[in-house]
Amino acid sequence: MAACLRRTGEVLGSLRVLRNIQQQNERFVSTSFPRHAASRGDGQPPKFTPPPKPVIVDKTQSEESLRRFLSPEFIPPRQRSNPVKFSMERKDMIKRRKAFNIPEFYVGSVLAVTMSDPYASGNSSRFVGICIQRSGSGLGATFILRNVIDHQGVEMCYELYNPRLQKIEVLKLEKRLDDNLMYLRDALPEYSTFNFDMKPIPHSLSGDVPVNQLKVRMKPKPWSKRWERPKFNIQGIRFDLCLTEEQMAHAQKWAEPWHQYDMLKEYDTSSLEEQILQEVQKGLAK
Amino acid sequence: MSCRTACQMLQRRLTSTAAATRLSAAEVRSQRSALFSKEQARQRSLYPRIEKIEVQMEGPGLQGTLLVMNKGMSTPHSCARHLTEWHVNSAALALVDGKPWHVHRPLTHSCSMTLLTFKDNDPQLVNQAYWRSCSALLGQVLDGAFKDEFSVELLKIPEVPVTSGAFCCDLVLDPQLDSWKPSEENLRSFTREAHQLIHKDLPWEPLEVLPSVALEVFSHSRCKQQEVEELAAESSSGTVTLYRCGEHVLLSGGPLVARTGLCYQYEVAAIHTVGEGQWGLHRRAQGLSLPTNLTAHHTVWRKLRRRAEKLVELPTSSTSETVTPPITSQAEVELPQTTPPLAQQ
Amino acid sequence: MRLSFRALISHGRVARRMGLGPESRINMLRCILTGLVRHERIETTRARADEVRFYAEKLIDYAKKGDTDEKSMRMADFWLTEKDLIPKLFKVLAPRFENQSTGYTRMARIPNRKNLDRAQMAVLEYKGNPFPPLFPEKRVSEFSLINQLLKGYREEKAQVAATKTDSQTP
Amino acid sequence: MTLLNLAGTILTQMTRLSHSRAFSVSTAAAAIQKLTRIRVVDNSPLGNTPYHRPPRVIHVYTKNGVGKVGDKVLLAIKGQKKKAVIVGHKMPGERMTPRFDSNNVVLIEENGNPTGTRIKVPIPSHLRKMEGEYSKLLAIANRFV
Repeated sequence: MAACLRRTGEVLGSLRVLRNIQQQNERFVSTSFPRHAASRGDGQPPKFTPPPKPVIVDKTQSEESLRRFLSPEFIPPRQRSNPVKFSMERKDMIKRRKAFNIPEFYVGSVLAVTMSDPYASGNSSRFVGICIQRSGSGLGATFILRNVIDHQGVEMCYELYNPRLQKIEVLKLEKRLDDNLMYLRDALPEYSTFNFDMKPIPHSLSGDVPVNQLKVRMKPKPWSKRWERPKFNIQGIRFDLCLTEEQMAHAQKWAEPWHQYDMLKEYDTSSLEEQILQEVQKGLAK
Repeated sequence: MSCRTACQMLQRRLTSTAAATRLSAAEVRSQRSALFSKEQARQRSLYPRIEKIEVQMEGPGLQGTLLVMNKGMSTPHSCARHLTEWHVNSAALALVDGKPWHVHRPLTHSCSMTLLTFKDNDPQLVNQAYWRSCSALLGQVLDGAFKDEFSVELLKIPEVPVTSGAFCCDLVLDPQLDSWKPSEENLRSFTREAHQLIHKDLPWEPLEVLPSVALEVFSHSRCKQQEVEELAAESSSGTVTLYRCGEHVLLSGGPLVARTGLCYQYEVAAIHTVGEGQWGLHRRAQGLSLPTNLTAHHTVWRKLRRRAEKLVELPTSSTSETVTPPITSQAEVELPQTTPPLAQQ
Repeated sequence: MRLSFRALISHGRVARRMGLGPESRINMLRCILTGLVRHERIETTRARADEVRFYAEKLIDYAKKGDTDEKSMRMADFWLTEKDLIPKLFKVLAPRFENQSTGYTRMARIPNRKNLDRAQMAVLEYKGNPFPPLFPEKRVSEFSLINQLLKGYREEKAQVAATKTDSQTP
Repeated sequence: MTLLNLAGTILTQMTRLSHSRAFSVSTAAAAIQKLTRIRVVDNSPLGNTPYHRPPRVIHVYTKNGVGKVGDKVLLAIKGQKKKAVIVGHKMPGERMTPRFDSNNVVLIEENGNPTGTRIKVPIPSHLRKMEGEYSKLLAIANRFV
């Protein structure tokens, strides 16, 4: 009850401050008008001088990575859409990346994201978690952070190019054995628990990104998906602890060994990637 | 030789009388046609007995084809009729023992024969024949297009290469029409006339005759007679070839294509005034034509047509003296411009 | 699978389904492709020919990478059920198409099957095979009448342009 | 849904056979609708004392029957009906809003006051949009995400 009282007091206080600011604003507006009128009365026509352009210096910009890395959302999906759509989106993405530092990160990296939130205290909220999925392409690209807070699993899906994002910090740059860590939802909570006060672990700017060979232990079934199925091709689960040999063999019933030979299902993006990387580097250097 | 001079004397007498009596153009035409038919019948009667000749066919898909035909009666056309309809329709010219041969000209000896079409690998010979035939067709149109009181004298068909862009037909109109300038409407009516002839699909019937017969056929036209003499002097056998298309009889220096129906796109582009010549004011009618299956898109056609309107300079030196500035200034001949000189269609 | 009117009204379900399922489909296409590589010209139903065609072209693309490439070797091993054809693929077909990057095959429609089911049939072949050509050669002579006319037109235009530049330069 | 049905049939069969199985073997549904099992996250005695039957939603006070954060639901809990507010669900909502691993509710009285005095888990901050309605509930929240 005491906490409740204190909180209401805080809220009231903040309201008061807001009102004060408003009053000040009004006063300022009312005083500025006559001054303009007076200057016009002198007979000297007031010369309009545009205010100097604000020079935006992004202090959050950390040192550039030396790896040749292209964020996966730049690669257009394989579809019949007009390529112009993707090139226009790329331009917007480069523009956004110039104003806002989006660091290099992978699924499995631990990130801290600060987001403006009108409902949070201080109008911004910070969330720390492991990136379990990157999806979407173009301006709508998203990534999901996962953490366990007070024994409650919480996930946040962030839009990478949302203007509400204020800062993205990479606390720990690493990869995991899989490209999608959705199975952490069904893993023991200790694998997705990260301290909010975690200090960033320095990482090398060149060379290969370290791969964490961690294999997780799962909660007992049922899981949200049947991760043992060959479709997911999961490497990072200790199946030997939770499933019998028989069950693993049974899961192979859904294997599609011909799938890797179906040449029409291939989507070779290497040349496209190279081209887009050039374009992005040129755009960012401008 | 003495015979020829005698003939010429006779002809001159005749022409002078003809000028006095002034036959109408239709009468002249029917008279020429009748003489042509007579000569044709005479030549046919030279082969009273049917003799067989062997014709060896050459061409893609025809190797080893041997046709047994009638001497003096069968033509390359009848050979084609033994093959397929395609051969009948698309054969424009025949090559008999390496020499161009009109499709309707009777074969006289055993030979090897190739039927030429417009789509051969090297159709230059056919192209030239086509160009000549289009000129002949244009001459036929112009011959029948004017009213009876205006005389039309067709001169020798000039040999023009295909790349020059238009086929030509030289003519001399009645002196009353010296200041007449053809309008777009006139050209269009010529074109329409030509299309009617094309639609009728008339064959060009060839006939090789002695100059005396040719002189008789062209007894009404002095300049034609001169042309006959020139052609006879040029040819090695001393004969000239007459062609008949419908009622119109004409002289040609080389073979023509099989029939008028081979033309598809046909347009009379312009009639230029070339200059004062031997027979009066020379004019040159020009046109553009393309055969069936080689039609041009209308944008291409328009460009070619615009080019065909320009005056074609003859490559030979014989016409160098004719190219003088146009004689529009010679307007002393007052013309009844109100009456259009074209015959009513 | 191509865009067609049928594909347009199929509400996005454009995949052609053949055989008894995905695996059966791949096996069937494998057999047809093996036949194509062996005989270089085969006759099948139109849908199968159309489907095999993509794989036949992609297989050549892989074969061009050379027989030392591991993935292309695996592909060839999978797609050619008769293993004596693997050297043919790498030694005969790949050098044949060295100079072109697409369009290694040609497909032609032939009359429907008569004896069995009136299925639409097609002929599929690798280009450059030793058989007589499927289509007659198209003869476009540069001496044909219209080409001669156009040649004259072009020459005149060039001449006019040349004289124009000559008159401008002095 | 099929999973749920399957589990349901298994459950009924089991109960028919032994009359002893009272826990669920399937995961809870992602969307909060009727008969969704939920988790009570306040410290009210009603929601925290064990009972052989998990609390279920028996009505959602929305137009479409699917409850989102801030919606009121009616629970069947310990054999009685009780209203509650959703403070988190498994189903992903809009971007930039948290998604929880369980369906969380806070029990409220008829007048909107929370029954408990403390909420044990983080609460989505956009619940503050409805500040006037649930100010007391927000006041007892421990942490916002």
